[in-house]
Amino acid sequence: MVAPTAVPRGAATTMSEPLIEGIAGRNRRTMQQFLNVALNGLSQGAIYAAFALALVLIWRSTRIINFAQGSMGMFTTYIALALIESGRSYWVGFAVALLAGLLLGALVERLVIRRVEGGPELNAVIVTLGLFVALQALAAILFGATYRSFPAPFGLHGFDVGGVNIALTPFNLFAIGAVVVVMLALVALFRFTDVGLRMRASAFNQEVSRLLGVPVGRMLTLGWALAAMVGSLSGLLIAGGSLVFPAYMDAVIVYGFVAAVLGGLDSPVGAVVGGLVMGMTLSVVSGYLGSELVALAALAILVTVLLVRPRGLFSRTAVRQV
Amino acid sequence: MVSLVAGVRRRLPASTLGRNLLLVLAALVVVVLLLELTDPFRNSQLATMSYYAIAAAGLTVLTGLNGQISLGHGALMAVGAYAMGLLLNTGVVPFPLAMLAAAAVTAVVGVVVGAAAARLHGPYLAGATLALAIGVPGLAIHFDGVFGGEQGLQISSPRPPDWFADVIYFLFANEAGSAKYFAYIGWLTLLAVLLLLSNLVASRYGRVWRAIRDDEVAAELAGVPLGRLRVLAFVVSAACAGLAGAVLGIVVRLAAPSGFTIVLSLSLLTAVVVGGLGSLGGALLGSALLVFLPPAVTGLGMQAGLTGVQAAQLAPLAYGVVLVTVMLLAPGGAMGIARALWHARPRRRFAQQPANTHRMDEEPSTTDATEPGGRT
Amino acid sequence: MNKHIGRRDLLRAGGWGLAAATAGSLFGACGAGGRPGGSSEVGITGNTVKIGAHFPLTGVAAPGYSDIPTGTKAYFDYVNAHGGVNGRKIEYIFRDDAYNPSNTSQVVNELVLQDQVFAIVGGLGTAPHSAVLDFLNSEGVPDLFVSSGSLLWDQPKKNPYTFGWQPDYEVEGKIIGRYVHRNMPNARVGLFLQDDDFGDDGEKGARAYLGDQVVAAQRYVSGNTDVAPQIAALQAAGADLVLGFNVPSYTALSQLASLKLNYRPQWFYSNVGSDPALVGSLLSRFSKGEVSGASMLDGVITTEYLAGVEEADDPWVELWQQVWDAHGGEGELTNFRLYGMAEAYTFVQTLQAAGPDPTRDGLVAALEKVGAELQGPGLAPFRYSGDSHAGMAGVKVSRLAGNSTEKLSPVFVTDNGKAEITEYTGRNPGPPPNGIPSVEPVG
Amino acid sequence: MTETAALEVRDLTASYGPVTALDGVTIRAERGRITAVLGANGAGKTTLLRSVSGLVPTSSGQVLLGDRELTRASAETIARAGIAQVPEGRGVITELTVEENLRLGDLLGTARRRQRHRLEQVYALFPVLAERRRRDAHSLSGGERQMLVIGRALLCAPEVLLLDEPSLGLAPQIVAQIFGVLRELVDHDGMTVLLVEQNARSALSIADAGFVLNLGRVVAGDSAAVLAADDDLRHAYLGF
Repeated sequence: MVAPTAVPRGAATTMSEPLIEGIAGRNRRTMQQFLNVALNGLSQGAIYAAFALALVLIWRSTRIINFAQGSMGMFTTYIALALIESGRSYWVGFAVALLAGLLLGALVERLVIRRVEGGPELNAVIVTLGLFVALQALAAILFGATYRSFPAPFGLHGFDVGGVNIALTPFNLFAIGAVVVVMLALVALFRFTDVGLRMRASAFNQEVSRLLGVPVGRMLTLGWALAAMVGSLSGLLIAGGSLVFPAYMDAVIVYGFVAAVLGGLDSPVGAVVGGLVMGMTLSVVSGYLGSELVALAALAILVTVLLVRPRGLFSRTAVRQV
Repeated sequence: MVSLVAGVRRRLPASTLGRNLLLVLAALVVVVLLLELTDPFRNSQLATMSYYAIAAAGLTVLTGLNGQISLGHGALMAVGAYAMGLLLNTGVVPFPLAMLAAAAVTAVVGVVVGAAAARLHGPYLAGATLALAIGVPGLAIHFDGVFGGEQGLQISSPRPPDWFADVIYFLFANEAGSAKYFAYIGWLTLLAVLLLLSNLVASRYGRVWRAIRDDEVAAELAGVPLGRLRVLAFVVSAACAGLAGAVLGIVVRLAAPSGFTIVLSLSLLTAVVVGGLGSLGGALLGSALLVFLPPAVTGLGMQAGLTGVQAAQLAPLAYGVVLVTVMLLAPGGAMGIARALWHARPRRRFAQQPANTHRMDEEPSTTDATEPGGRT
Repeated sequence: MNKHIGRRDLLRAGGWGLAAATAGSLFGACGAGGRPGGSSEVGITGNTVKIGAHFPLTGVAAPGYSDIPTGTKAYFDYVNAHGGVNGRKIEYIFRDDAYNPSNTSQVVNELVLQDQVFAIVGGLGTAPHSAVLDFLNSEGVPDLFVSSGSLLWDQPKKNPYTFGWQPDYEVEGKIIGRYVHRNMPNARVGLFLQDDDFGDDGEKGARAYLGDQVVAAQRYVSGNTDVAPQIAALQAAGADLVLGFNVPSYTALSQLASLKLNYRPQWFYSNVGSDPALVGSLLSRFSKGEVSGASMLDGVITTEYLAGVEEADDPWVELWQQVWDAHGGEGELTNFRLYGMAEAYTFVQTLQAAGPDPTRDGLVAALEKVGAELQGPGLAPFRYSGDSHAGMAGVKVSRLAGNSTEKLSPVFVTDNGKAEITEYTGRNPGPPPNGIPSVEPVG
Repeated sequence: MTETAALEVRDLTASYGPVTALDGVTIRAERGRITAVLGANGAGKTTLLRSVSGLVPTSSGQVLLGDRELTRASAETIARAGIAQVPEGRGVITELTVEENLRLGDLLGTARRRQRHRLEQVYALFPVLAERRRRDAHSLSGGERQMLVIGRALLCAPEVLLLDEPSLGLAPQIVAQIFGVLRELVDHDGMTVLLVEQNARSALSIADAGFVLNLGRVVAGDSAAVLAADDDLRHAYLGF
């Protein structure tokens, strides 16, 4: 028999731990666990927030929920991956993916969505679902259905502050920062610029907007293009330092949607807060109740919000039919 | 003249029932011929088609007739399949009773889901039911003691009884395997569902559901209890999904979370949309597509030189493309196209009626004004 | 979900002239449910034998598993190019079930009733394959080498046509548990489990020896890629050795989560999850030098039952590489493909054992008869007999070091339940020179 | 009626499917005048306005703004060319605030300071809007909404203002206030107004000229005084 050289690292110090540290040690670890789970939820939440922002943007510009958003973001992330794997820098891939998102959003609006806008709500929902399925299959054919790793531009180690682990990596901080910046930019766009105002007007009332000389068609295209760009960003942030495969955005579609509804589909700030709340709640559910209940928890949150406060936490719109 | 019309109207429900019964009898003959003239593999495909069609018929009542979308019907089928499995595995419940019970259990779930769904519209409803589809399978894993967890609940499907084999052999000189037996169970259930639903569609409920779909406000002003009728539509639809799940349980002999993913819900929606929203015939057609399209598309892909792995992706690709294309070019689906062709042929007068009807609502009085014949 | 399989290793002996020789087709009688023209020669012609399989080629389970049938096909093509088996070329049809049992039931119906395959070989996944277990056995279709380590495939009374292939998870769990208990008696063990029979059986096996050494057990559900909450819970429980019964992608995810949590236990992944080539290549691409490839997996302990692609100078791996270069399609040789090839190899052996005129029942009978003595790429022998349809009997424990492995234990073998664990002393003679087995027909 | 009209519609025909809504309609709106288009419900008045502003496609005929031909131009182009329409009833975007609604009127992207100045002018005209500028338009009363849409249309600085039933559902004193503002705009700023009204009596009281539509055709066109004095016309088509 081969000699067991394998005394686990750290085993020597931790073996007697129960005796020395006793209850205090266990309490400290319990606190640390909660901190870890919560902070992990924060970084997951940033991702849901990014996705929710994209949904909010399209909702504000066309009153459509884009169920294809996840597939679109996935697709542009694969474009970035192809560039990075061919030797370009992460940031080239990042920029190209965002631009590709912009273009893809505009194309999808022009070629597909334009024809169902203003029609029955159902038709738009079905069309975006169709796009969702088709794009995912197309990506699998073009890029393959295997796991690929997607690099991150920043580190993936958590911080250690005086013996307390802070379960956030530099890349997580980048993701959270990027989401906050995008949110502020969107708030500014909608609140302070004429373009933003026209986009909102076009969404609420196309006819009146046209009578006021607003180029409604262009506003809708712009709305979709911007939203798809934010969607691409969310795809990149989810992928960063993790695995991608054609269906990697599937869960995010649901969690991002719930986050957007939680915050109020009209509100960028709501989307971000909703995303963070979702991230932390789901992380806690996963860590303390079980990973199989995460989707169910999302359902419970959604139903509660829709029934108790259908306008969401942050929507300004007075009346909303849900 | 007026009284004659009214008389015809009064007799209509009765004749609908009669006509539907006749249709079902005819359909029965067709089904038997279909199952007896095809090989065991086609039999098994038809068995699969039957449960898709049962669920799609229920969904078409909900979505096509009442305008409520559901991306959660896969989860409702799961409820039916698990209920079926648990009942059959007791070994004492005969399968027809188990099927009814599975439908009833799912209908009860439908009351709960429907009550929540009745307050939601369009994208909100879509998102909520999507969350349902993704969340419910987690229950089967959480309570794995009862539901068998991830690897599923094996179901002891009924074996073809001797009399069945004897009858089939006596009438058609065919051997009766389990594929054939399951196909008969599925199709008889399907015919019963279609008969019930088509009567329901033609009934007062059907008309009110359509009214709600077309103009909710007007329906409410006319005193229709919107909420209750919406929930009712959901319950009917859920019962069908439960029944479909029960048939699936028998045919697949397993209920597992991986069998009820969002893909199933989206497939059902595809069937309903492609066949023609709101038409039971369309649901049937769409279900056929779900079963027969993937092998055909994959085969084409292989012939075109794709690898097996790539060709397999063509089926979902085709689903997606078909969904989008149908919505853009022929929102009425296959049945819509068929109907348009049918109407276009014999009577030219109506052929040029433009589809652009919603604009007329904006100045409805114009229509009256230009048709002064109304008074004479 | 239980989409896992395993791989690797070799070495081992045994004479291989053991195959007895008697006429094989005494078992002409048809199984249950006689079908029209239900002769047992379905799928066999004078120069072909047609077999089928179901795999997830689309959907969330496709990554990784969709590679397996490409490996299987490459090896069959290799055999066909060398004249086939008894002059028959092997036609291999694999169809997509998207890991959905309803689809599995459809495609297997298609394979059996439409394509008229002789046997199903290597169908993947516990849940999907459970859906066709009944059907295949009632139709009398040999259902060989299910790609899953579930215990379900070993029920020869109930399912006489179904055979497992890889070591089942319980056997592996037992060997791992005893190894840890003997060699690291003070380790505080945390279990990281896939939430299905893979995790459950593995846990059962491991706990049989570890008992109160286990301080926590955390489960993840396939599809939920955020495992940090689970890893944080193991950390909080004070586990200093984490034993993972998980698939390779979750090995990568658990490593990333532990980076984030600054958690550095000794890792011990069961065979399925420790694919160093795959996990290493996944991890190496993440960030600028911060995670340097397989080095992150340095020191990780695992088990082996096949040699993996990282052991490039292993004679079996050399053979697989040669096969893949000649008959593979796009892409590299991976451990998934290697797994597929190894299954294909065992099938060719079985077909040879069934003699020049194989029947379905003859195939099953031959496997029961000589299965336990088959010499192939597996490190441990199969447990096949009239009373057992269980796959390989054991694994060895080894440690990942750089791009290779370091042996920590001999091959141990055992059986389910209370069976003893013993050391296996046979030696693997390596592949035959032409890469094609030559098993004598059983008589 | 000698000089070029501010807005001229020649022989305009429009249909909804098989139904002809406008059948060769010709009207003129003189510069610096209020011109009323009258007729019963369903006569085609609203269709006429919507055709002029490009919301309803026309099958034949011409629309001229001064010398500029706008037939079949898009609604956006027509709005930018200087025709502002105040649609009936639904013209307020209730989800936006009062001020956001007004800002929408300033479509030429005027520099911020000038925008501010023009906004103040509108607020001066309708002081109640100034009080509610930060409120959602949803909270406004019917009269306030009408003021809002008129104010917004004014911010477009149009050559021609089209008004669809501005008095509908409003209390008489509010109607009087709104009409007063219109009169002032026409008299002092030389704006041209085309007013569609079912309430012929009150429309003719402020209009300079008028046209009467019936079943999509013009049945009369003259100065407001003449129309108001024609008893047959009043009885047959105007209902007062």
